[in-house]
Amino acid sequence: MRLGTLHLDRGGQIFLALLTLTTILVPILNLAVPADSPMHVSTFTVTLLGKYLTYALLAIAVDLVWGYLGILSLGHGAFFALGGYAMGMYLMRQIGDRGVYGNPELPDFMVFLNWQELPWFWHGFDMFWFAALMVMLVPGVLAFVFGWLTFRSRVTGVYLSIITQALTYALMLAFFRNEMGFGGNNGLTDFKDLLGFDLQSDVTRIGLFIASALAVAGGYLACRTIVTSKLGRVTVAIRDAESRTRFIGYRVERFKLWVFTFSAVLAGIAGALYVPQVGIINPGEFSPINSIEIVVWVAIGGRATLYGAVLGALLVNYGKTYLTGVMPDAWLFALGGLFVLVTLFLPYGIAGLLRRKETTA
Amino acid sequence: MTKTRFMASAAALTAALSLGMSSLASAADTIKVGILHSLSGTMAISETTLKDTMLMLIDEQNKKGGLLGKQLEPVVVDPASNWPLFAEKARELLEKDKVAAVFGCWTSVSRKSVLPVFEELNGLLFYPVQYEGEESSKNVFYTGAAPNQQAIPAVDYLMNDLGVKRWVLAGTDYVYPRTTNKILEAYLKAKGVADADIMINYTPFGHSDWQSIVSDIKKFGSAGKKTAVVSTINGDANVPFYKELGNQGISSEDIPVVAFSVGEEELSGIDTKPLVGHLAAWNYFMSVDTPENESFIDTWHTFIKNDDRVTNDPMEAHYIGFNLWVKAVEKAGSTDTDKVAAAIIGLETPNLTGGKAVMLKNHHITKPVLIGEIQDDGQFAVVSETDAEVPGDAWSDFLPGSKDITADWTPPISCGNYNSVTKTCSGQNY
Amino acid sequence: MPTRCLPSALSALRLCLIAGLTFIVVVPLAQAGPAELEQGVELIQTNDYKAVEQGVALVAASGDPRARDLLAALQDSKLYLRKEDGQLFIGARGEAGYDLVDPLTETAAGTAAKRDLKPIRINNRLRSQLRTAVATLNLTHPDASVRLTAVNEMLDRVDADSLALLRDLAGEEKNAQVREGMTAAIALADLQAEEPARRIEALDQLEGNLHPAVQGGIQRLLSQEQDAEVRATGERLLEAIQFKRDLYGFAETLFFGLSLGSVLVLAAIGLAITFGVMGVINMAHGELIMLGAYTTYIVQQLMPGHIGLALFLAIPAAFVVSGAVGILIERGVIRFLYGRPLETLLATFGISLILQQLVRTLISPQNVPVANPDWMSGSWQINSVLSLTMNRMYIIAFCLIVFTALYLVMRKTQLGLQVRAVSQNRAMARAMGVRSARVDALTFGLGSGIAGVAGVALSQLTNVGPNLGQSYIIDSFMVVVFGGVGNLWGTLVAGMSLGVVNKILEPWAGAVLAKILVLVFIILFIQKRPRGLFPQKGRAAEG
Amino acid sequence: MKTLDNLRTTMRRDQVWEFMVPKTGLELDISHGTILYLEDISVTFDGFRAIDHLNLYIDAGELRCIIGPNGAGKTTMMDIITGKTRPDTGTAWFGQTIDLLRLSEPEIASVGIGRKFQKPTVFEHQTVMENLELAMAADKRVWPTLVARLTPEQHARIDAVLETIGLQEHRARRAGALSHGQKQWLEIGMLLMQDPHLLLVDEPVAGMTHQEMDRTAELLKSLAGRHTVVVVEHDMDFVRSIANKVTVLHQGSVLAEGSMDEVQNDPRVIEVYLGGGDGH
Repeated sequence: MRLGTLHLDRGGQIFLALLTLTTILVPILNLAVPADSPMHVSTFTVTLLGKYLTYALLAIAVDLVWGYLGILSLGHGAFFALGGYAMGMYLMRQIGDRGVYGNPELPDFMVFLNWQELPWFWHGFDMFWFAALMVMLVPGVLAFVFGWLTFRSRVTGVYLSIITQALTYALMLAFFRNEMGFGGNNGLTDFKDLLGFDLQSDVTRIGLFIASALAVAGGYLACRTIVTSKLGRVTVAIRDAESRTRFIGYRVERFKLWVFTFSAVLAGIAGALYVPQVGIINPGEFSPINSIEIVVWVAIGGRATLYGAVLGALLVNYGKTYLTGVMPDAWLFALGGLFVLVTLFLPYGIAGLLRRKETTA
Repeated sequence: MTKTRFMASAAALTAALSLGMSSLASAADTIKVGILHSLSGTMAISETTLKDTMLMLIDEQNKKGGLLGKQLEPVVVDPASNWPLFAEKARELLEKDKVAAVFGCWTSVSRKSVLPVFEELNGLLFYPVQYEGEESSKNVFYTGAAPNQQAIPAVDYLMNDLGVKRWVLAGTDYVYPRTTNKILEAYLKAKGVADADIMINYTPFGHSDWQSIVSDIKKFGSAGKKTAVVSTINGDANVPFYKELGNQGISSEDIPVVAFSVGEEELSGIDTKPLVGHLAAWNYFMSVDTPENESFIDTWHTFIKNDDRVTNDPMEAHYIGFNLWVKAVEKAGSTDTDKVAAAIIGLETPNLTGGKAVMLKNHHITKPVLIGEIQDDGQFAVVSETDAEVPGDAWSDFLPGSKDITADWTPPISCGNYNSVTKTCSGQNY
Repeated sequence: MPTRCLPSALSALRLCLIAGLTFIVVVPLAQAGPAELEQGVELIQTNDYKAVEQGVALVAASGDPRARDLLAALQDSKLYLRKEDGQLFIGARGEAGYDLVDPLTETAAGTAAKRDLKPIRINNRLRSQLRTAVATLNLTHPDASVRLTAVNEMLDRVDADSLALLRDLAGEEKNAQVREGMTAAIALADLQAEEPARRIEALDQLEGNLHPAVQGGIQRLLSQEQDAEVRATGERLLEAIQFKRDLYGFAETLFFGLSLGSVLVLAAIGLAITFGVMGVINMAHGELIMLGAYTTYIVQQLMPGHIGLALFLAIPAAFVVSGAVGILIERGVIRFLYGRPLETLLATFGISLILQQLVRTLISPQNVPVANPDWMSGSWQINSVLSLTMNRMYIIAFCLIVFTALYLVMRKTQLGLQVRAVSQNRAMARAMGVRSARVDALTFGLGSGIAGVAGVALSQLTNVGPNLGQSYIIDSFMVVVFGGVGNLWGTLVAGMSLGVVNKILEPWAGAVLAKILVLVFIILFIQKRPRGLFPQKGRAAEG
Repeated sequence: MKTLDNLRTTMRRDQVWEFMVPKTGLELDISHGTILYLEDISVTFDGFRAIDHLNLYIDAGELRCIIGPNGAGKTTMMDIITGKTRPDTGTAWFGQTIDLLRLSEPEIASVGIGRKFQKPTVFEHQTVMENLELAMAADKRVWPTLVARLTPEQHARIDAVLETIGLQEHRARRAGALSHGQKQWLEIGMLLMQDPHLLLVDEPVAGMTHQEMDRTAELLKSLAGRHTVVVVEHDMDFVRSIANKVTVLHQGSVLAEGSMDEVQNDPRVIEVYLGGGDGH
């Protein structure tokens, strides 16, 4: 079946080949090559690449619902952040009594704000399996409930986009509240270790990088499996002519619901891998602008290609890293200009450009 | 396009990516100084000025011949008011650019975000903004005010000089106002203020519709006792807040507001009419009349080429922090983090208000506390001032969780969170 | 924390001595005299808070006709010391620097530049003292309205001297309102009387008076009152006051809601055109509002001293600036994207980043000050409890005017007809001879221009800075979608109702939770009505 | 007042969220020989009465043509049968047991009613083959769809339909690239793949050449008997060539019913329809 999945997917083949290559080379170049060698890849780069990969997974999740199902979600950042928070809570519990106040029961920010006991929703997060389950369950259930209401009411188009935005906005405001018990504006930070591995050691970072690469590859293959199956053809049918699909007997709501939920779970996993690599999760991740940015990555890379989404996420984020360092005062001009130019001259994104070249060759 | 050419261009792209990221060998004849302030996004309003201040200080130092015979070279990056990006940029500065010290951050969350990076890579961060305390890191030097250097003296002034009996603690809902208000609440209660005479209110960031809250404050203030507002409202939300106060007819004589986040820079963006007479507590005001301050303002005006630009408290904090770092490097004869960190403790440098700033063992500094009234030209008139500099207290005595904790970075303790009862040091990351 | 009493110790000792001596000498003298005035002026000249305080007391007690002007000038920070000779003048900003008037001789004393003058600084304690002093002096002012303000000012700060004065004046006062105020002030003072009967009498006189000072006074009385009858009367009165206050409080909440609603409507109404009618997901809408606000700032900079006029001129100017930028965006980018509505999101998001950074680079990354004209500040006092702030009333009115104008444009003009035709069926409209390209550009320009006009209004309420647009864009989309895309009425009703709901929720849920609840409400509402409050029939703008 | 109306609709007690409405039994029962009952149906759009007390019965296995001038309510009737529009009053039963008004579109499709739209709507980004595969009668729930693979029988079935509609050559082409007539056939093919009891065909020959028209007529005639076919059409020649029973709609209700000749000679029909212009 795997063969069928990647059959005729030149972009995907190249992407997975490059990903495999990077996943093998980067750890070697980081750990085995001495630091003063020009071939050495610094831990900074490793962490950066790991972060980009989680963004890539997030972009794949968005591309699945936008490119193949026609749902423009302006709230996928919410699922990403929820996955991140679930992981963050696990990491907070791992600190144990090594916090600055040395309190074995409560995370620092709770001691700080005079909480007397651990809120009920924090229980269980000291176990990795539970946290890992929550990473998928919390975004999944939210997406399911939200989708169940919304798709059955046949909310479509911009209305759907705007209420997904309302969802993430409401969550952002809620998580900003210190009463919520998630650390308010500061969020969760000062993590120490994950499954017993010190988060600051190079080996752990490499491990997280590899985990992210595997997650991206897995996510890519899973999405690819979906879009090449009959299910994928149904989703494209829904995207192109929703009511026609209904008239030939498909329960459009259910298709939308399950694919949307799956996409939210992927986003949650991406968030969970993101948090230990950047070392902080805070309500800013829920900000509607972040979610819009994800859509922008997908559009830049090329909608409905999956590998295009990956390309877009990597390119825009690398551009951001590079430009904020090189031209801190003017990088927004460059980034904004890039968005405008891509829209105007590359309607199918960068993947579209590659594909066109390919077909004309 | 053939397959090989396609593969080739893909490979070239990857190569370009990795080339851009791999560290370039840094020139050895300069000392690099990192500047980590947001130049875009929501915090650019406040932080851009600090970037310029740092560029000016470095420029001045270079005119004096640099440091250890080398020129200083600023490395400016833009973390874009995005907290995870702060951590990434901090790592970039330390690992890629190999800067000797970083001056930066404004919000608490940005500092929390970069803290693990500085501890892991053993860098130096000078943090110039007043904050909630409850922290002392081996790698961070806090040149802004701790709560005991701002909030408590301000409340003392209101209580003793203005006879305030009823208190509104209004703040933006994040950790600095929360902590400050917790401390103040405990302090006020210790002074015999009843629960019913304290009103606490939190609003979200950038809150712009203050009608209901100001109306509540007005009602709270009409109970026949002198009332004051202690405001930890952050940045942007202040303008509509003060405008609403003015519009609802609350003058500074009726209900004075003392703010901890409103300085000259913020006032320069406001029509100050409705604010006249309200108070602010800082460790520096532009209006303070000392030769050091005059020359600082002149240098600033020349550097920024605009005589209308104001100076403010965090700028002074950078001025102090930078001078202390320069002295420490000179004393240590090296920019090595551990040597500088050891050398800097106990060093002193003149501040801009005629006193001295001393770097304490807990990585905080001594500061005078000034209470100023806002004038209609956007400046502050000092109405009260502490007798001597107040040493910064990393751990508040008024919070139950931290009253036993102290910070001391000199041997034998060498710990930021030392519990003086259990004699243990917890939560260290290095 | 021990505090130092004086900011500069330079001449403190000498000043304290002078002040102390004069005080001892002068205070016992009951009758007025120019000598007191002169001594007071001398003390004020020291520019030292404690001394100035004593000086003000002397001047106020002097009864000299010159005292009022002098104190009023001090209150308004118009009193200056000339640096070269330390002489005291009343200064008014003139064409060539400051025109000086000698407060003692009341004659003009030439002009001086600002740097040659040093203002007499005052603090809150002085302000409070000055207010009472000026109010007391104003009680005898020939103008009834000045007397009324004066009596309201001093309602809860009547001391023994002014009480006597008030009793004298109340009998002779012709103006009913002023007399009422004076009676209330006397009654308030009488609440501290020895005999319970007089306290009850005073309470009776205060019945129905909603002034906060009255409530405060009664509360103060009740907190220490022993006499049962007085207590009962006081509590009854307080209850009645409370009931009325609640009633007016609700009216106030409603007003707050409407004014928040009109801000939302103003911010959203331009989007109702660009997004609602044209289907462009215009992420740069917020930045067009921001440009309008910056235009206000620039117009004000260009004509200093004419704040109000500048504001009026800023309205067309902002319309033109934002409109022109809008047309530029439409011609340069969006026209290539019709039929691909989601891609307009990407392009306009890029444009919004560019516009923000442009403002940071060209003007300043800091906020800029936009002045409010005097007629915009203050409030309309309906009674002592309910006062409607002027700027909010102007905003509501302005919002309605803008809405009506836009509605008329869309309904009654050729352009409006063509806009509706193009939005409903582009091909058909073109076949009928409508130049759709021109209509598109003009429509987008119109929507953008309206956004600019909204920026002028917002500049009077909030910060003007590069982030201004960001804070309104999300809310704007919510309002347009909640109201029903493509429907102007929907935008109006949606904005107003969201504003009112928010404000009703706010007192018991808090500002943050209220906003969250409103968002959840929108999400649920869209489930029930997937096309918003006023669904567009037929070909609605669909993504 | 529009506002008031809107408010009233929101508040109506019988308007609950769709998913809360209970479903009825879904087994088709045509023991009485009639497959579709439409009784006393009325629909109003913004004050315009599109369907006015319509009564219509279709027998199992027949091929019925429905004609009528523009605005007679033909398409609206189709919308009601397929669940796209809900009538204000009246009942619509499929066989003896299935109440169409309580089912959603996919449910109606799955009980065996297929529809071809007036404007051909095929999935333009997918191939002809994929279009047919999508329409094929199969388990159309989410999970079975994910793991579905074409069996040899299903391949054979698709091939058969391709042959019926004459698109064997184009099986791998994107549907969007087909000509107008080909799209019409593809859509009919998709209908066939659904294997419905009742086919609703809206203007199948609009924009077709005479040759194509003849083939379409053949196709439809061959379907009758095994399926029940309802054709809405304007083209009188075409109607004459296929129908044995014709229903004339006018202003939302049935004006006349009978064979083509009977109908054509009905004075009321001549008055409102044929009399108004050329029959062709």
